[in-house]
Amino acid sequence: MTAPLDVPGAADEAQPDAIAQSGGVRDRGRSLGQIAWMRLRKDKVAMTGGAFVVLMALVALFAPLIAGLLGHPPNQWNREAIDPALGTPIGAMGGMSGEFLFGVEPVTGRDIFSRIVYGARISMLIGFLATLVSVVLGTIMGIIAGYFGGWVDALISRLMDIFLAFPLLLFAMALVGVLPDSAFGLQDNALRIAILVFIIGFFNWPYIGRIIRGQTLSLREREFVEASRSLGAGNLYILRKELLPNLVAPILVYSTLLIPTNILFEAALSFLGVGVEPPTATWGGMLSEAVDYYDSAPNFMLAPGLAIFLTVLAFNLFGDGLRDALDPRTQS
Amino acid sequence: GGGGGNDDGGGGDISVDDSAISSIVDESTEKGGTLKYAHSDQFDSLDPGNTYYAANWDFTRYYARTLVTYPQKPGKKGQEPVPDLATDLGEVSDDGLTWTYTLKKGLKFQDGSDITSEDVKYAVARSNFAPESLNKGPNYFFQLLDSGGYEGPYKDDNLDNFEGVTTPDDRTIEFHLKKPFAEFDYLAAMPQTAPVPADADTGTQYQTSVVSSGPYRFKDEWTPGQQLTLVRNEEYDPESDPLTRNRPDEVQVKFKQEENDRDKRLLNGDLHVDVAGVGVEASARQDILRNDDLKANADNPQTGFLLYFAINPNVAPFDKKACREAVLYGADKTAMQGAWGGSIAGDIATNMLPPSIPGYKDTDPYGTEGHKGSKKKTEAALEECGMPDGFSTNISYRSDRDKEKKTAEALQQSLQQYGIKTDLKGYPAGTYTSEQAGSPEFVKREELGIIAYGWGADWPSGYGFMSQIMHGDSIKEAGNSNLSELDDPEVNKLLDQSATTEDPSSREEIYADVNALAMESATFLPYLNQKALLYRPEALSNVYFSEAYKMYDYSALGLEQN
Amino acid sequence: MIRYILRRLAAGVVLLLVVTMVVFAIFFLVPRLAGIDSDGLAARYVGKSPSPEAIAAVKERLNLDEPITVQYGEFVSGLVMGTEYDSGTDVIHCDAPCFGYSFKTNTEVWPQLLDRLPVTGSLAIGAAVIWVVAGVSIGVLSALRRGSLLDRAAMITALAGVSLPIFFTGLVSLALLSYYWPIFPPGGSYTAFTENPLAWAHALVLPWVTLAFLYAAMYARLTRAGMLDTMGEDFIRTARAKGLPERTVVAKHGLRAALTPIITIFGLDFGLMLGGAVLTESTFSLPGLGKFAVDAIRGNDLPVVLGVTMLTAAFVVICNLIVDVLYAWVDPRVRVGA
Amino acid sequence: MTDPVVSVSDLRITFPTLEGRLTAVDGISFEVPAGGAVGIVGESGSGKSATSLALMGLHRGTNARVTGDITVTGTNINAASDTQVRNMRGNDIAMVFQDPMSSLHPQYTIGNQLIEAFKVHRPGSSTADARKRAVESLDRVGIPNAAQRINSYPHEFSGGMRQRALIAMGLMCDPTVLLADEITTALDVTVQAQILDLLDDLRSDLGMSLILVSHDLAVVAGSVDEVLVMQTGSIVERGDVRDVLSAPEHPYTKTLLGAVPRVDVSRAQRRAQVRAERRQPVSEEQGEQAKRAQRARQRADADAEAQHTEGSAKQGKSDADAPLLSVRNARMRFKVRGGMLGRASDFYAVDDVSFDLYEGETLGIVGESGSGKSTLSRMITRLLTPTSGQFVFEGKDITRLPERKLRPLRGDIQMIFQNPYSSLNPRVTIGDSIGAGLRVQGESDTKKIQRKVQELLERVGLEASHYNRFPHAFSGGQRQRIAIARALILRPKLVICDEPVSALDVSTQDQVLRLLDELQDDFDLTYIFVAHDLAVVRQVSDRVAVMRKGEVVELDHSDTVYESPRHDYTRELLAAAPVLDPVEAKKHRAQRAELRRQSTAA
Ligand SMILES: Nc1ncnc2c1ncn2[C@@H]1O[C@H](COP(=O)(O)OP(=O)(O)OP(=O)(O)O)[C@@H](O)[C@H]1O
Ligand SMILES: Nc1ncnc2c1ncn2[C@@H]1O[C@H](COP(=O)(O)OP(=O)(O)OP(=O)(O)O)[C@@H](O)[C@H]1O
Ligand SMILES: [Mg+2]
Ligand SMILES: [Mg+2]
Repeated sequence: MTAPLDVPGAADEAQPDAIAQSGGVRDRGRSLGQIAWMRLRKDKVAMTGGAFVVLMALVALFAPLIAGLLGHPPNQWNREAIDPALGTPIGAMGGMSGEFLFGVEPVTGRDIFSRIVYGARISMLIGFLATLVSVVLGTIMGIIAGYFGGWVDALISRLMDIFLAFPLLLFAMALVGVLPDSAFGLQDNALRIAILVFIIGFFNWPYIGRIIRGQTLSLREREFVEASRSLGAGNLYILRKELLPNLVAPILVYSTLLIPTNILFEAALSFLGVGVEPPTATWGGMLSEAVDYYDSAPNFMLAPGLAIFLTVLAFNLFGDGLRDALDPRTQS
Repeated sequence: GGGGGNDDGGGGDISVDDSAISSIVDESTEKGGTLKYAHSDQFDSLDPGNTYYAANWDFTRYYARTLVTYPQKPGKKGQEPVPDLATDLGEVSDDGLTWTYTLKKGLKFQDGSDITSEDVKYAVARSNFAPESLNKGPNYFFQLLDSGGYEGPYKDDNLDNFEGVTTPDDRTIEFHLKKPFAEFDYLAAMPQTAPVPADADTGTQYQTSVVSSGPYRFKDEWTPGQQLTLVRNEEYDPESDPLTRNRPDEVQVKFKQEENDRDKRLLNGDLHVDVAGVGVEASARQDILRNDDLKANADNPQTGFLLYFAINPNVAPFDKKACREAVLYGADKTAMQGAWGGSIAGDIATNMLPPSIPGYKDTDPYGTEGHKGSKKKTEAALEECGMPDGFSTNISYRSDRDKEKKTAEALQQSLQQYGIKTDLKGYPAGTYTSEQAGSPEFVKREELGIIAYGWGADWPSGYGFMSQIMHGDSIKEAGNSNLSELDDPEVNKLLDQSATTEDPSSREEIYADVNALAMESATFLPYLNQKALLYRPEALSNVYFSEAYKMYDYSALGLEQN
Repeated sequence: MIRYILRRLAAGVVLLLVVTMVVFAIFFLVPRLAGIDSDGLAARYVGKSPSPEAIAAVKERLNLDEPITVQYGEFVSGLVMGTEYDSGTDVIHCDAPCFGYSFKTNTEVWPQLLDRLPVTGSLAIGAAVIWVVAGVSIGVLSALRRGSLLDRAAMITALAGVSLPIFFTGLVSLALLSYYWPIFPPGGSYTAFTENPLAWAHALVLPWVTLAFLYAAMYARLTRAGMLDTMGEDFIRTARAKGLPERTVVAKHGLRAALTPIITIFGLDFGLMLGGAVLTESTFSLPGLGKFAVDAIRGNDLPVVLGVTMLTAAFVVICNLIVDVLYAWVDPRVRVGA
Repeated sequence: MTDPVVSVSDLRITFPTLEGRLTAVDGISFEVPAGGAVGIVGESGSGKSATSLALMGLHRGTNARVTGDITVTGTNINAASDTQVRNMRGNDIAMVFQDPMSSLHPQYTIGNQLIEAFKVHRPGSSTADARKRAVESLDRVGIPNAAQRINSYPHEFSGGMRQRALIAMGLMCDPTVLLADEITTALDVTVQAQILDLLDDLRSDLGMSLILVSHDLAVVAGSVDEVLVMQTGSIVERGDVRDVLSAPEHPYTKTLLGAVPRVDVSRAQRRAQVRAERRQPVSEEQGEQAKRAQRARQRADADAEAQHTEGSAKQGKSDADAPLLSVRNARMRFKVRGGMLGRASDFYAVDDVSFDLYEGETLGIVGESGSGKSTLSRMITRLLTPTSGQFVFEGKDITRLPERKLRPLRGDIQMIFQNPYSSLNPRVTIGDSIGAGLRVQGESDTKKIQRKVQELLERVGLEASHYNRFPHAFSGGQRQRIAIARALILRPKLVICDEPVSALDVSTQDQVLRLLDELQDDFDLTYIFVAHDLAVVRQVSDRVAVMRKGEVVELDHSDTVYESPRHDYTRELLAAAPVLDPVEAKKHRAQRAELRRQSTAA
């Protein structure tokens, strides 16, 4: 039951002649990475996505600075911006103004801009770390399953099936509720984030695991593995030096495609109310609070919604571009 | 079509009609029609003996008559019990230990069989003495009745062993108390005294086929979660009833109606009543407050619910009174009111009794100007408590209650400026009282210094309101409601005393004193006397706000017949 | 073939058993490891302010004091043969398949699951039809007109589709098409098909489309990639060389090969969705399994969460089974191998 | 002479690529007379397939640009409408493709695919008719039990059967012209001969015209009247097949002919010829390469000298007559799952094989696909652990040596693999690939490794500066050189070459074979040379083993095997081998027909 996704690198040998003949002269001496980068650079859409990702990463990194320059502290209530009777922002467009770039939250009058900026931290942090967990776990399990085959493979594959048969979101929600409030020397949001990272990462590894397994399975049959063994190489050497370099491309591509999935997952959990503790701003959490004010303060809903959308889109665009760039089949 | 549309400026007049608070709107004697209720989730139980929600108590009056009940009158008069199944209010013995009721003649269940005193006894037995099965209702009878070691009808099917209630004859019921309790009639008004024929009882499943003693009965056997339909009970005799509660031909409840959707349908008349009775959500509130036509059909009564933060003196540094006072003085109550939705959502509370409860006095022991908190007083208190630069503590709240969460954030914000750093700790409402805030051990371990909570009276009296949250005896290991862990001998004594005081006005005095003492302890930060924004669609007749249930009196509702 | 199906069936049952074990462990073992004793666990089932008697009763009914293996055994036997939760004369019968008993609502879980299934089923089936039809046709068109304006537009829309959180698209569509312009009924207004098919469809249009948008996007991308691969295959050239009209080449030769792998993915997606489209149901307040579970989690009604999780897993396993069989049917190569 | 059925004039086909337009076919013209047979020959990439596709109008809708005139049975393909062209396909001109494995749709039965081909051109016909026709057609191409096999799926057919099925599909509508593009490349010699014979029969029976495309001159020799030789998109020589083969004019044709290995040339002859050529560089460019190799060789000789003196003491002790490798009763069993019941059954891929191999000699192993050649090779290198038997290398029993003890010995036995594309790791530089042997055997001095690798690179005819490149930057022939270098880095005594040249085209094949020959001399190597191509094996082997179904049916000096084969199977193989002389080829065909008649009679 391996996911029949189109995987870069799988068709490496599909058109060896075409590469050797048409691209051969030009590509002499360039590594595949360099070629990929050359291709990627030409892909304007992917580069835009990449640029946006970098921008968001910077925003997350320098959130205090940016919010300090352009907004108000993210958790500060600005009740002067709120109509005390209705609890809605004063002024048109949900209180958007030079002072509050994206307007203010109903009830509290908190600066939406600052909260978006700070929310980027949580989203990016959890997105990245959870992906790291998935990728590390998935790669190790996938490569072991694919390389050793037999009962090891059967065991790991069934394990992946089991993971895939679970309603992740429900499970994550239930687990967040079941776990204690402080553990592993962590507390509060640090613990929450750690738990979220772990859960999201842990439940997503089978996706990458299956891909890596499939790749390893086909790589294992390649003659260069036998060649390496006949030179006296051990399993570890083969795994590290022969297989892993071939898996870097899919790992990279699927990481960039998993990050947006994980960002969405975190947002969904926050939306369902099991994200980090308030008043820490998260995009999903903001969106869930905005539901009640869709007509009186549409900006409250649009700002986090678009933030999620654009960030995820940027990651996807970049990941797609990367896949194309690393895929030897895409020639033009 | 709407007036007052786009007044962005704020401060516009937002007061609503409110006429159903003080009078009966659209009084009429017409009968007929289908009255439609909506529930955003589902009833925890429709078993009159197994529920604790005011809405359910209000609603069960359709099919479960009790010994006494509340009259269909607006205002404070509606809080005074009147006999229902009983011929009169309870008759207390001289030692105050025996309360006696006599059933009216000719009362019948829906199957035509007679309602006997035995049925009432059985109802009390099952609802209070079998917590292994029916544990959702209050257990006042269990606490008060002198019942020996009776284990409930499911473990001991000989009802004679239940000595707390005796039935000398088919119409007489005697309650034997361990100690005097002056407000027993209020207990007799609880749905737990609605008669249940022993042979029809199916334990927890009884809610699917309650045997009616009132004007309506279940149309068919009911499955929880499915639509509930009540039809007229032919055996019901309106003559025996002090209330008029049989106006519509049919009563329907639809469950799992999404809140915003429910509100929309309420406003456009598709639905008649939100059965939970807590008012419309934010979005519909905006709609109503911006439209004069809608305002004319809206009421904004106090719900009798007092929202407060308990400050736990067992968590450092709140062991020092001055530190607690710093919080009381530092809190900006207007921000908290804002978090709940402004003045429509409630009036700022200044002490621990809701205004509708007898004994309420308008005092403000920790008052600050405009309720915004006082810099001077806070800093002085901090100085006194020995922490001039502030301290850190935690605020707990119910994570699935958005407004409570917002309020906690508001408190966090206002305390922050004085250096009082707080971390917010959210717990699921489902386990909040049973495991976290309601467990003193947990509170101490997790250092929950400030605990968000809210309280409403089980019956409209000072005792009904305060005993659970202020009496030292009510501190429990789990499921504790006395979150301040107040165990003041004076308070305990006064409360005990009130239970034996028969004169209502002297009871009121006692309640006022308890209130003052509780505030004095500086372990309560009351901030809001909650108000609900209720909407009554045009189609309804005989609408009024019941002070007993703190929502429209469902039993009185009728439909305009065109 | 029969043997193949039987083997897959056996594997499915084993998988389900393991799933029950894992679910069970999470709900009964993890809390214990986290330091909650059987009293605490029982208290969770009772709710509000539990009396010691109530806790004891729940403990008795759920055998919480027994070793976890015994509890698990009881649970599985309840699933297969039904069980009784008794305490005194108040006996609760729970017929097979007994998915547990919710002490919060005093009801068996299974009938409640059955009650919500039609909602989730309506949502899943309707959405699946839309997304498969839309996704596959867009994917095919894009692949055939690779590089064209249509291809670019479709793929950008597809990317947007997978990047938009469902709760956002759902909310925006509700705000616009239900509240601002009241074309569709607002969230939560589900009518059973048997009651009024028209109202049923009318209320489900927005959830269907919202949900289908996400999946259609994914399937369009998958189909496009698959089609691009297949249309480059030698057998397509052979088909053309036979003189077949392009329509036949695409539909009979290209599509069949391209869609085969998508069936597997569909099985998984659809199975999971039958167990509750959590976000969609929450956003549109549809009383389906997903919303049910979310509410149960919020209310700490663990038996319900357990029930939904199990049911979902069962759906996934069953759907996978069907898909495997289907796969063997559409791709003869699998029949011998596997 | 009648009108030509196909006439092509000034055909030019270009493809857009990253570097601009690539001209795959550069203004070629030719004609095919009715009932005539034309062969198109040229090395890989010379534009043969591009031309074939153009004849079918199959470049339509792709980014290829086709100019010039193509007329097939009176219709101008370039000018005709899509519908017209579609109607001609399969009807007037049918094409059989290069790769039988991938040219059939895996999800439809053979019958379905045949019937479809018929019905599309005979809209009125019933399914029963079409089915009858399909059975006939399958029968005609020699599929036994056609009426039943029509319901089989492609994967249930062997490669040869699939190729036949494809031909049957081409014949469904009795086309005027049949276009066969490298239809035998993937097949064994025996099957190849059968298919070619079949085409020949069909042509005379049905009066079709035939266009036979191949990179191997020997394949077309016996089957066509006229031959076109293509090089980089142009026709460099054309003419009657006999003339072209006996008196080639163009130098390219001559090289092509020269490179074709011949069964009838013995190893000694070949060696003599090669040595002579080695001393006398042919062209300027080749000269450069040869000079480089020369220099490298001298260095290597010096090295070897040094080693020799070191090792001579040890060598002196060993018995000169003792075999380097001795294999006794080797067997390899696989469990195969099959049948409806899915029960595993035993299957011997190598069955009781014994032989001795002496230092410095080359043992050739031939046999058709699946006969166990690769399995045997893997057993010798201990990539597979034999089920039973004994392998003694230099007097040491290595049959069951555990991996750890085996590791130091690994360097002595090396392997060169069949597929130069999959035997090199695409993500590892060739320098690292070659150096890996040194590294895993414990060498950690990167400088030293690099120096050794670069020396070796030069020795196999590449440049030291290639060290940091990735395999994708090399052609197939170059890659095989890299693979050879990797095998030699540990200075092995025994090198097993598992079909090292079968993936290469004739000219490259020739170069690689020469290199292997040189290296054997320079490094004192002992070879086991595995191939299915009889001619190649003969050229390099001292002794030859013929394998069939896991057994060695004949093992003798190569000249003996080729000139007086003892086993029937060997004779069959020899008869099937393509020969360059058309007259000879016709003779062989007759001989095969005779053999077949005998076997059917028996
Ligand atoms: N679709 C294409 N796009 C770009 N270049 C192509 C395409 N098809 C073929 N070519 C190039 O055109 C040239 C001729 O290819 P063609 O397939 O006709 O060679 P061939 O003679 O059939 O070779 P072989 O013996 O390997 O089959 C080659 O250089 C090839 O790389
Ligand atoms: N690991 C394996 N498991 C099962 N069968 C195998 C395995 N390896 C090889 N075989 C079978 O053993 C037989 C011999 O295979 P082998 O690869 O040795 O043939 P070969 O002579 O090298 O053929 P070719 O010329 O195609 O390379 C084949 O039928 C093959 O299918
Ligand atoms: Mg070709
Ligand atoms: Mg082989």
